[in-house]
Amino acid sequence: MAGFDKVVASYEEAMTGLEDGMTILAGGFGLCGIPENLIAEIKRKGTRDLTIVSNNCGVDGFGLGILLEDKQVRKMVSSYVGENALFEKQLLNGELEVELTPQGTLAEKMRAGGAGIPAFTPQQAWVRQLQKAKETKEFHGREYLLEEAIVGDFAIVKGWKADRYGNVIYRHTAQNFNPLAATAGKITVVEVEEIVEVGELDPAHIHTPGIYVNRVVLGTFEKRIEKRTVKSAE
Amino acid sequence: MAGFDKVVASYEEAMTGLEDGMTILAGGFGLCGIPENLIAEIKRKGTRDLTIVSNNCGVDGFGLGILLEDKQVRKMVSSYVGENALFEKQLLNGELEVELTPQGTLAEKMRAGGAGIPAFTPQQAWVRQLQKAKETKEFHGREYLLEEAIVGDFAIVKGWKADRYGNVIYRHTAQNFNPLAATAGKITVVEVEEIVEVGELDPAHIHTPGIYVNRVVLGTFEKRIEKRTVKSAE
Amino acid sequence: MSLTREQMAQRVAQELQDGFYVNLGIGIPTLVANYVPDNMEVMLQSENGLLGMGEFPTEDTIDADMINAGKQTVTTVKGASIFSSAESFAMIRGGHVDLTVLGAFEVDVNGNIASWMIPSKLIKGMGGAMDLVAGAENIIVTMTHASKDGESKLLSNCSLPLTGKGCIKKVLTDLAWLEIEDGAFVLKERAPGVSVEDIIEKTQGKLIVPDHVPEMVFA
Amino acid sequence: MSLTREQMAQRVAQELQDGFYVNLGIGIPTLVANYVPDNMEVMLQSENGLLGMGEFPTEDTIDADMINAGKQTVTTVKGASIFSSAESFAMIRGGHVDLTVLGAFEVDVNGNIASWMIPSKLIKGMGGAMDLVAGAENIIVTMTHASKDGESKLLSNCSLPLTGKGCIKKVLTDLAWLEIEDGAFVLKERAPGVSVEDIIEKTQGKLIVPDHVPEMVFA
Repeated sequence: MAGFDKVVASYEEAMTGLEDGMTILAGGFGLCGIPENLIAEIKRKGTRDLTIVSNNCGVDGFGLGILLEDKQVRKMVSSYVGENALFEKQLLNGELEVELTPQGTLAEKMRAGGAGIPAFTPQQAWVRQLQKAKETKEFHGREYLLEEAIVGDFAIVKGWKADRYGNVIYRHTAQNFNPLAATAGKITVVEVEEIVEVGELDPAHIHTPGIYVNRVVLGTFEKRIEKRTVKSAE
Repeated sequence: MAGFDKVVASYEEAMTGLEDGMTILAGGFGLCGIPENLIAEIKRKGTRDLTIVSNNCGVDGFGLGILLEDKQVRKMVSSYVGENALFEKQLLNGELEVELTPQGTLAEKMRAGGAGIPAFTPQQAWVRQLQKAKETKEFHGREYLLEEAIVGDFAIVKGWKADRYGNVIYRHTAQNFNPLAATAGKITVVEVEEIVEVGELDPAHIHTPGIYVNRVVLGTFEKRIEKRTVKSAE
Repeated sequence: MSLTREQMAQRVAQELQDGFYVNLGIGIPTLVANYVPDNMEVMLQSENGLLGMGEFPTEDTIDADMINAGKQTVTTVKGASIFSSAESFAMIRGGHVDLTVLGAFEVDVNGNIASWMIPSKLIKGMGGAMDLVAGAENIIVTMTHASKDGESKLLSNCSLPLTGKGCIKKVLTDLAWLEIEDGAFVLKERAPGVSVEDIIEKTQGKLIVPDHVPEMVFA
Repeated sequence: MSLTREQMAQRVAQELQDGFYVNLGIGIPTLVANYVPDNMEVMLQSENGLLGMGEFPTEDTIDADMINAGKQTVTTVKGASIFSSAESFAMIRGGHVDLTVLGAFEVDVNGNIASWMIPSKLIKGMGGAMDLVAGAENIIVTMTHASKDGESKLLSNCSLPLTGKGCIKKVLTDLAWLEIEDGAFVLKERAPGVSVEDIIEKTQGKLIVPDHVPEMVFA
């Protein structure tokens, strides 16, 4: 069983091999389902010149936002980066590059990267306004952009429960980009709230089969809420 | 709730609107997880000149094979069609056309059809030997075929349990092509073994969200086994 | 009188049909959920990966792992499903959502919409808006008819970078309900007490005014 | 003596490594599962949508809904997962499977493989074979060295329509273990009792024979 045992003992071990200049795919949407301790480990490690592919870039002081503090990030590939003053400052200073990508295209780029599909056509061609001279193709009378897949040197993922084989399930909408990032990392690291016995997860309920996962690490999570909305008392 | 109640009372109602010349996407792999009663209803109905997209074409006398008996099928789009003498005869007679498509490409064509992605590049270009002059693109030093998505006028799907909203789960490997076909039918019909109360299926376990499903019908199933293999007594 | 935000939501809710799958954008669109008629049900899709969004939780049931695309804490209704963002945009891009309601900075007579970026201000990103307008057959834009400075948002040509091209057919402003047909806005209804002249004055793009323009009716 | 089917499976099993995800084709490759060494574990992927295939069921536990890609009734091992065929081929195409073992009609010195179609006979289809050989970095082909008529299956150029192009590096026949390097088969091991001359005679494509060609060793 040793060969399938993906559990590592520490966050340091979980991120072994991460080097300056690498590309990291990160799960999460807003602050929901983000690999918060793996991000903290990257900050601790001080790795620089990173390209990070993530729907958002956290907020000032939490999530991916903390990697901006020491200028570890060279480039963000994201759909929405509007919650972060430090981000704005570094972008305007030219210290940070951003490649804006529509959310659905970003999700599909990760999936395609994991699935060995080098390119696909998710968006109509006028979206080209955003992009540098991408190629277009006509289908059914409309021009589409040919978009390329994304793969990461690392994928950092937040799961709910995993077994030692790396089978993972996500909790509620903390699923979001996590299973997509998980497929597309050369090294995929998943941090989870609970490690369960092999066989405990129903084969039909597994969101990320262990074949995609290289390392599993157990953590505790702050799970900060970005917009706390509650029902008014009735 | 009436607006989300997808349950229909009969197989006749389930296949209302099917007309000669239409394209049908069918779930199933071999005889596993095939919509056997929906296929029988198409035979009863006598609809002709059909294009059927399905990994296989059943066997003589069961599954999609029964649609060959009255020559209802004009064309099959499949990856493997080797279990059917009548199929072979009609193919050699020129009464039936077949478009062979690698299994992974076929699966992805259905997914792309449901996901509004007109084209993608799943296969290297030399596969062109199979195909009529498809376009190719180079990525990472290799030529890839540009494959187009498939959509069906109908999708016929075999589920295990569904609720009235059309949320579906599949049982074991009877999942196969079913959730893919389900996304890509203009009218998607799912036959199931059990209809459960809305809310009974865990939101995180649903394989096919009801948004893809138009009709649900309750059936009983023969579930014929194609290759019965058992462990020798020990 | 121009419509309140609540009235705008109420008017949009009149376009709902029983059994509709609906994606509601941030702001006024979100309020539409409060005005679903009693005799019908709709399911709300949230593009982060939720079909069947429910109301806000109580303080007791709040859960950081259950949010909507606006990053608000929410609940689920019975019959909900939860999935990845790729599956969510498969639904959206594949045209499976029946109605999308979203805000905008500008709309023009060709059905173009600008809603995500104002150059010279910071670019925050388009999020899911481009996918949403590309995938939907049926979109309602909600916005004020004119900016605070009185400049019309219903234009001959959008001046800002587009979110979607040729995809908008219905616009609800605080003054009017309009549909876009053949390169013009057609004035279908006016807010109670708002004159046709006032709407003409605040509409920069070509506007077709039928002989009779009824006032909106609220239940 | 040429290898039996069981010996061929046994020899392939020596290439397994602890923790390998493996896809086994129909026929001899399937038998490899019986020879996994005691000190290691592999997980078997079946392309219809199963990772963690187990042994055949008993008469009591047989289930029509639990089959492998050969359409045989099977079971699952602990830690298995089940998914759609699209997800299954995402694994395969994306290069996540560590080893693929499959049969063939022909292999040539350029690493081409023909395994799915014999023109003039009926075309049954390629199933998942094309995806499997395209996605795998590590493929072992198992087949008899020559046809029943004595014609070599290790060729300069495949004569049949291809399943994969330039993707094969390792071939196990009933006579020999060969690797494909720089446009030639390299004879690495011979079956016990089979002479180098016999292998030379039955190999049509360019064959490189090292000074010493050890016999295969079976535990």
